[in-house]
Amino acid sequence: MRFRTCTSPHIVPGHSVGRLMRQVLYALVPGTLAMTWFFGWGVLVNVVLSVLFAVMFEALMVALRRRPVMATLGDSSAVLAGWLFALAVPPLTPVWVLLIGTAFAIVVAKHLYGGLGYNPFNPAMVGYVVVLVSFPRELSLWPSPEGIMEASLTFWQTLQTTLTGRLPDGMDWDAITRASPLDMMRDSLVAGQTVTEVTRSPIFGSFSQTEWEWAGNLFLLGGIWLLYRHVITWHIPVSMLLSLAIIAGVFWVFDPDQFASPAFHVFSGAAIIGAFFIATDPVSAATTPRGRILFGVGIGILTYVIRTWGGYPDGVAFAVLLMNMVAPTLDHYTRPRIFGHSRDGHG
Amino acid sequence: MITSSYGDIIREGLWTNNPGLVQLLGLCPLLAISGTVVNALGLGLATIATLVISNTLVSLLREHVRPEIRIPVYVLIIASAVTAIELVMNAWFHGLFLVLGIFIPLIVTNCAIIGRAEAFASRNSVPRAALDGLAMGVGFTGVLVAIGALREIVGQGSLLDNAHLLFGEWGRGLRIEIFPQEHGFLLALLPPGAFLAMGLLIAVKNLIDARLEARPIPTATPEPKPAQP
Amino acid sequence: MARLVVRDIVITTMLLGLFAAIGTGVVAWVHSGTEARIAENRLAMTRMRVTQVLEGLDYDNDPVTDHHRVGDERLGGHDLPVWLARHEGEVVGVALSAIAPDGYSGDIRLLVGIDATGTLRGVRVTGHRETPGLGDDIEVERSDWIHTFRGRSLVDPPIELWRVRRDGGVFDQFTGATVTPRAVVRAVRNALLYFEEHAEALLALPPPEEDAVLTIEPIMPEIPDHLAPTDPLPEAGGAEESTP
Amino acid sequence: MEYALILVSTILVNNFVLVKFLGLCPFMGVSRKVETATGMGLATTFVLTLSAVSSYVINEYLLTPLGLEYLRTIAFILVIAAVVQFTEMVVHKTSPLLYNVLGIFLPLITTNCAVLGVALLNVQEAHGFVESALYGFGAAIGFSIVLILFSAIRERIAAADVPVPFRGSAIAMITAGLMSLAFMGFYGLLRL
Amino acid sequence: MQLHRFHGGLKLPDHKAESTARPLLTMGVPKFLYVPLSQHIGAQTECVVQPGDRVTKGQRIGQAKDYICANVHAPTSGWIRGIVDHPVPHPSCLSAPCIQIETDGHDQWGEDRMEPWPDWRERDPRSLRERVRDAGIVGMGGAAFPTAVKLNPRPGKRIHTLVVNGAECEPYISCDDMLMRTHPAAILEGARIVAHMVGAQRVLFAVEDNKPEALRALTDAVPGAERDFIRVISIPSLYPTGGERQLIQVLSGREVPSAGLPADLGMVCHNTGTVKAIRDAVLHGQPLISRIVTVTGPGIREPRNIEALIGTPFADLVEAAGGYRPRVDRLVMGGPMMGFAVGDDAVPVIKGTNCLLATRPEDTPPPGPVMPCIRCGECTRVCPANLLPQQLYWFAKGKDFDAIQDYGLFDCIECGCCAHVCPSNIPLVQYYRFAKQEIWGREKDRQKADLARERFEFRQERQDREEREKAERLARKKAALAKKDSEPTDKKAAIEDAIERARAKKAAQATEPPPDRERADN
Amino acid sequence: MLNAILAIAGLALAFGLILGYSAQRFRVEGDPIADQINAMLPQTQCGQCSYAGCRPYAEAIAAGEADINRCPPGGEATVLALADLLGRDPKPLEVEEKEKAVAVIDEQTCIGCTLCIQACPVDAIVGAAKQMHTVIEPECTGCELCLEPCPVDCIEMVPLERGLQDWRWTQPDPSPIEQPRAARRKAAEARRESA
Ligand SMILES: Cc1cc2nc3c(=O)[nH]c(=O)nc-3n(C[C@H](O)[C@H](O)[C@H](O)COP(=O)(O)O)c2cc1C
Ligand SMILES: Cc1cc2nc3c(=O)[nH]c(=O)nc-3n(C[C@H](O)[C@H](O)[C@H](O)COP(=O)(O)O)c2cc1C
Ligand SMILES: Cc1cc2nc3c(=O)[nH]c(=O)nc-3n(C[C@H](O)[C@H](O)[C@H](O)COP(=O)(O)O)c2cc1C
Ligand SMILES: Cc1cc2nc3c(=O)[nH]c(=O)nc-3n(C[C@H](O)[C@H](O)[C@H](O)CO)c2cc1C
Ligand code: SF4
Ligand code: SF4
Ligand code: SF4
Ligand code: SF4
Ligand code: FES
Repeated sequence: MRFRTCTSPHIVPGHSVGRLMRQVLYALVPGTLAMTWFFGWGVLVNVVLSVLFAVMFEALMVALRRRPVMATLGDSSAVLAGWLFALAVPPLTPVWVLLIGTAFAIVVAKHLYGGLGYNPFNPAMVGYVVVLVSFPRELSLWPSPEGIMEASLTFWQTLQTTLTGRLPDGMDWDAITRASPLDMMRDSLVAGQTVTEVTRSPIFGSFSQTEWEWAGNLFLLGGIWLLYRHVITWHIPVSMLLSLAIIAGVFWVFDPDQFASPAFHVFSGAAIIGAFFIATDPVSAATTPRGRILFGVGIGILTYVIRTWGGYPDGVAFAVLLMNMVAPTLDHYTRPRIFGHSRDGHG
Repeated sequence: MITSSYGDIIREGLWTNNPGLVQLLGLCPLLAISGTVVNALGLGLATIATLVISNTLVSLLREHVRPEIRIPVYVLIIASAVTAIELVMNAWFHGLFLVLGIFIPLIVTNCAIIGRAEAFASRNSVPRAALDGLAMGVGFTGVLVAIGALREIVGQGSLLDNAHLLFGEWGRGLRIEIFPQEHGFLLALLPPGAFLAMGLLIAVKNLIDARLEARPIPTATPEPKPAQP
Repeated sequence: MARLVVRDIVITTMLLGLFAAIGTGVVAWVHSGTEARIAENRLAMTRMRVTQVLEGLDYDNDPVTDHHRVGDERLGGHDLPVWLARHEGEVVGVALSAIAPDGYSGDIRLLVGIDATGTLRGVRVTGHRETPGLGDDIEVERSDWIHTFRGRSLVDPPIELWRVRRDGGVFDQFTGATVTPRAVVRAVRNALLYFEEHAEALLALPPPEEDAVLTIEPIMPEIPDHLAPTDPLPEAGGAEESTP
Repeated sequence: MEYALILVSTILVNNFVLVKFLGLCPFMGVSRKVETATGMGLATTFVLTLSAVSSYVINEYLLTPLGLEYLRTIAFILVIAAVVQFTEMVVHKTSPLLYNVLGIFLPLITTNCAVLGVALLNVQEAHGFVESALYGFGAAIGFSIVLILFSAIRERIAAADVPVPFRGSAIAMITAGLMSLAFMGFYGLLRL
Repeated sequence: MQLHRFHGGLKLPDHKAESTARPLLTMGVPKFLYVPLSQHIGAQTECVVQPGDRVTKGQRIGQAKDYICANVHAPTSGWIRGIVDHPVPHPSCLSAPCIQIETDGHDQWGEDRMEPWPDWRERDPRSLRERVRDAGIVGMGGAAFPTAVKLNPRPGKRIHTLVVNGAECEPYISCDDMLMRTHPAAILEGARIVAHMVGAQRVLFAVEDNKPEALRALTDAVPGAERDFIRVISIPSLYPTGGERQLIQVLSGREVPSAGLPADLGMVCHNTGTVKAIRDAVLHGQPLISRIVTVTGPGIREPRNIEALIGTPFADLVEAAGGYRPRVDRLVMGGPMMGFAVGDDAVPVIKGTNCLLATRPEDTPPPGPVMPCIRCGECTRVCPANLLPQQLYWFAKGKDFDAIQDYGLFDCIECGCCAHVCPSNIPLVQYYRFAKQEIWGREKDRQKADLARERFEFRQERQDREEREKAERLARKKAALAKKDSEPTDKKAAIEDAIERARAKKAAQATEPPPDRERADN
Repeated sequence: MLNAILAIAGLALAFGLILGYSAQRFRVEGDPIADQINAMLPQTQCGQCSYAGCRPYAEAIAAGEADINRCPPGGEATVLALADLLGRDPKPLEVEEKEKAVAVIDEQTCIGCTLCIQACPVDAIVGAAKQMHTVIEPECTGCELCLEPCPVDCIEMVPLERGLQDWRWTQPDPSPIEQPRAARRKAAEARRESA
């Protein structure tokens, strides 16, 4: 009797890249819904459009390279990249900004390197940074959270705004947008106010009370679920948040008027979603355990530096890209000690 | 070294061994000064002049230079040529001179120039060397202008902006507006845009080469040179 | 150790020296032919800028050769150059350098042209690091916003309205960017205040001595400072002077 | 503090390669392997610092007193070429080991724009002696760091499934572009 | 006893109960046996019988001709029918020389049977080792490395501990379990013999805690007085805790150096089956001619352990285990993690065959499509050698063989943990096997190239010399035979030269005219 | 102007002196690169690279005159190794890699002309005039240089036999999503055929 030959192992564990990615997508749902609740339909419109574009570009590139389109789309990584990109840009971002951002994310950052698994840089963050430096005006218009917004947009108005890039008649950007807490902190500190003065503004609240922080908490929940499901390991999120908190704490203790508190840094902007969903992108992060810790620490510190002294209010995206750049070198120098080798790495 | 025909020299400089796209030399000005077509053209012309002068002189003097001072002598020749050109530009194209800034003196270290002096001019006769300088220079300028055009169009929606810096007052009329500046894609003008444009251009060249090669007529491709002198 | 052949060394040395001498000779010759024009070019650039901010003013001197250095809190710096425009010896306008310290990303440098009555003749941004595409609309090349200062003075609008609209003033901010215009408006206002306080002294500044030629070394833009800088005006403190 | 700022500025904010566009040819040319990149970085650091200092001396004590500023380019490049060639000869003879590590890169350094660039920028920014040396050193460190990071990325890309027209230098350029994009994050840092 | 743990590892469902539920079965003698000449690591043995010879049970039919090699014996009595190329258990599915024996059913020992040594304690270790070598014993834990080599003392290394490896960590396999349950005393006796041979003061008998019966049987079999000498240790079940290096780390907390052997730590490790085989050889003079094989898997009707003669075709074993279930499409020799699929069930049992695993498509559905590595690091987490499997894969794929060695390719024990957890379904281990062999191959090529260069340079030198000599000779000739005018053509000259040279070498040859071209043209 | 010339020429003189002196003081001979390259070539000495053997080819590469992808016996491995050494981009081999083979002389036909002996660059053929010749298999590099001179065409290249001992694992196929459609189809066909 003859048999099929194939290589070991001969038991099938039943996991796949697609499943991994879909778990990350599930984990994003609560946070995304919370953001929609607080910032209006724009969030959802962003997500849907960006995912659509991302999948479209992915299919286009794969088809251009004469590779199997459906098999590639099945891994859901384009959906994830599109989704994360959408969460990074403000709601009500014009559709062409979404288009350009996803194009850079999927075409340039991902497929020019060969697609899934080969990109040295985080695609979603490349897309976001490209639009951020190219269209800073559109990217700095964050609608005020619903609670303190003077006017709110219906779903159709939101869609219309996104598609045309113009607000419905009678509305004014200056009326519905407002600097995000990080922006506000930065602007006001530049203008000579102290941290305490800034935090008296209505969008600031103590721990977990404002909308921003609620969204952050729900992303945190998703992140913890991912940890529990072994989709991500603790190294990056923990080291990133810890280092951010520590460096913020040091400066804060040093001068609480000039430097915001660690809690503020950890819970505003993209810190939480960055720690659990973005910095953990396995493809572009470091891959050795020690490398991952250093990777997280690097992101934490760079985020703080860019937020505090840099030209852009939130540093997470840049910090992630900068550390992506360092990741291969980190991997090179943080190889674990191989079994049976002495400490210096040679047996 | 096998002496190549004049046709080969031209083809090499313009395409097969283009200093910018193939040898990857002279990248600094190529990326720094390609924000607009006019800047690109200005620097390109200065580079062509330097290349022709330095190639000619190096070829003239090639027998008299000893190895231990070869590089200093070439560098001296190039530096003198560049300084002279710099002074002339400062006097007659002052606006452009200011825009190009440090990159005019830096033509001295444009690797393409010393590379040609070493690799070609020091082994070939004067007319060949001069032609090679011209071809390489034009090839270089071509790439420079191509990137300049790409970045200018995408970045600020115009072509030949500020042409007066190069052509005098009548040049102001040369500006072509494709779309209003505020719709420009800023990335193209920023440093990353320069790299991306260059990468794109190289890919396009590779694509064209692949197409040419796929054509049935077998064309003898000359030996590609190593990327570094 | 190899035996040294002195002859070879001498030949090497002489050859290099010879090439250097010839090369330098050629360059020196070109230099002598271009020197005058280059000097003139330098003045012309500065002159152009000063002329722009003193637009419409009737003066008969060459402001470029008629400059002083001043410093004050209100101007945001010390040892800043000021150029004077004179009509028949009387100062009719000044081009003040001013620095707005509270831009979004650091200092914004301005050249503020004020005539003898305290009215703005023109304002230009000569250096900044604001966000490209957002804060840089203060450049004259990118938008007309900077022209809104022309003809304004401390009474037009009244001093409490010298703010951006969002802060209750009359000047436009840019959508999504308030910080930059706010800083510029404040700096221009401060320059006007400075002029008001020091008008007498400024208007009485003496004309330059006969041979006081201003040679400002043009700053070579380091790199296209993200957007190729088109402003060759010397920054305060960076200028070199040979005036005594 | 001021010296620290010079270092931070040259290494990160105004990185010579990614922001100022200087020294790109060796950046693209010698970045295929981490080891070679490290060698190049070391060699450049040595030469760059040395030539920054020597051109400062030449400028301060020869050119300026004689009013020969317009000859800067010639004088500087002469200094650089001589320093490089001399270093090469000495290293070649005295330490074959070091030569194997660094020597082959030395000739490339003459034509590294960053070296002449540093000399010229030092003059332009009116740096003093220590500042000049630090500026040169910082620039070289910034150059070396990105060179090594870049080479590690390129080693990884070498096994990637890059579309054919982009293989080789095209994807390297794109990568440099994305690195430069990441460096935009430092834009506006140090409000100088 | 304080246990330690090694990095990584996997908890796998053990699937051992299927085969241990039925008692051990001793198979009858099949009609034909195919005994491969190469069943172990090392050189092939030399066949010492002729077709048509009659052989008796235990007769040596294959002779080791190298240090790392093992004798082969006739598993039963019968006639040699040929030295044939027969499929062998090997991942290549290739055939290899096998001795085909037609059995006579008498199972008769010959006179040359080795003498039993019940008095082994009186014998010196040297002669005992000789016995092990004669008996053709190889490691039965999977690697099939000649045991005598492992037992040889290494200069400067004193062995203080013998580790008997009863971990049997791979799922499905239960042959050692069965052996321990049924023959605990024999195994312990074997352990005493080996300890005596290597001079160990301590025997650590490690058994995974998922085999309580075996543990109990062994513990009960150790006499109270020996409790300090032989310690039966229950270790946590974690794949691949049975790997030699992992096991030693679990027991001692120390790591066997990368390029070293357990002997560097004063330890030596043997499989239970090996130890039992040594005991049989010493006490009964029985060479290694049979072994226990687990026949199991969802594709087998009655999974069980079978004691079978070496050379028994797999098909016969399956038959004895109730035959295949329908739709079986994969037959694996070894466990599911490290075993390889064979292409044909005609292949015979060899000394290293511990398990036959038959599966159907529904048990091992083809894994999802292979995707690119997403660097998730799962493989790193489970790798017992603490390697970076994803980097190894990356380099193997890019054929960067310097880097891959730098990253420790040769420390990989091919346990398959990494491939098992990879969400991208990359056949990682196969990449490593490929890379290892490619590196060995290249090393060989390089040696060959060096040899060629030497020969080439030597030849050039010789030619130069001859050229010179010829020139001189020609000058002399010309002077002497100036009257001859006909100039030889180039070709002729060349041939003449050759002949000349040949003559120079072999002076005995007579001068002949060049060979007849006409004849050559036909 | 005189100032200028004197200053720069003086500088140049100083450097010239230093360089001229050190050029002699620190002279080194030899070209280690060519040696390193030669060590990487397979030493088949077949001349398929269009050079007269491996060493000349190595020298040509070192001088920058030849590309690194011209040695078919070395195959992809050599190209990669050379690319690594020289820091160039690896390129596909100019000619296809051949299966490793050795020459076998048909001893019945051989007339003993010794022509092949002279052609063999590594002295892998033995025999004497008018006697049949044989190839020493382990020493044959498979260069095929002996085929052409044989007047009776009695030499044949026989692929090296691959027994169990020489059997090697192959590199697994790349992921199907990394293969263009055409390649996938071909692979599927090959699989079907082998099944
Ligand atoms: C990337 C980025 C760059 C910015 N750059 C500037 C700038 O250069 N100038 C400025 O006034 N505001 C800039 N802002 C916006 C400020 O953070 C702040 O939101 C704004 O000035 C507040 O004005 P608003 O109240 O009109 O929104 C930037 C915002 C972002 C996100
Ligand atoms: C190539 C090779 C050489 C070996 N040489 C020796 C040796 O000289 N002495 C020794 O005691 N064991 C030697 N061994 C045996 C190993 O130590 C080990 O016991 C054997 O490979 C089985 O281990 P495993 O099944 O864990 O892989 C060798 C193994 C191999 C594969
Ligand atoms: C991953 C792996 C798992 C192994 N598992 C076992 C095992 O469960 N039982 C065993 O006896 N040998 C196992 N071995 C083989 C041992 O490493 C070692 O070779 C053996 O115990 C040495 O004894 P032997 O020479 O008598 O076979 C395994 C080897 C590897 C590489
Ligand atoms: C935990 C996790 C986090 C991820 N984060 C990102 C991300 O931040 N950006 C992104 O583009 N893709 C992300 N991905 C998806 C995927 O890895 C990514 O598209 C690849 O970089 C494409 O090659 C993530 C995937 C996982 C499993
Ligand atoms: S488990 Fe697979 S996908 Fe994950 S890092 Fe390892 S090889 Fe890559
Ligand atoms: S097969 Fe090798 S690399 Fe993979 S887990 Fe086992 S030891 Fe590690
Ligand atoms: S092709 Fe290769 S093996 Fe043949 S001679 Fe040239 S270098 Fe040697
Ligand atoms: S026998 Fe023939 S093929 Fe073999 S090395 Fe000699 S000449 Fe080459
Ligand atoms: S042009 Fe700058 S290094 Fe070559």
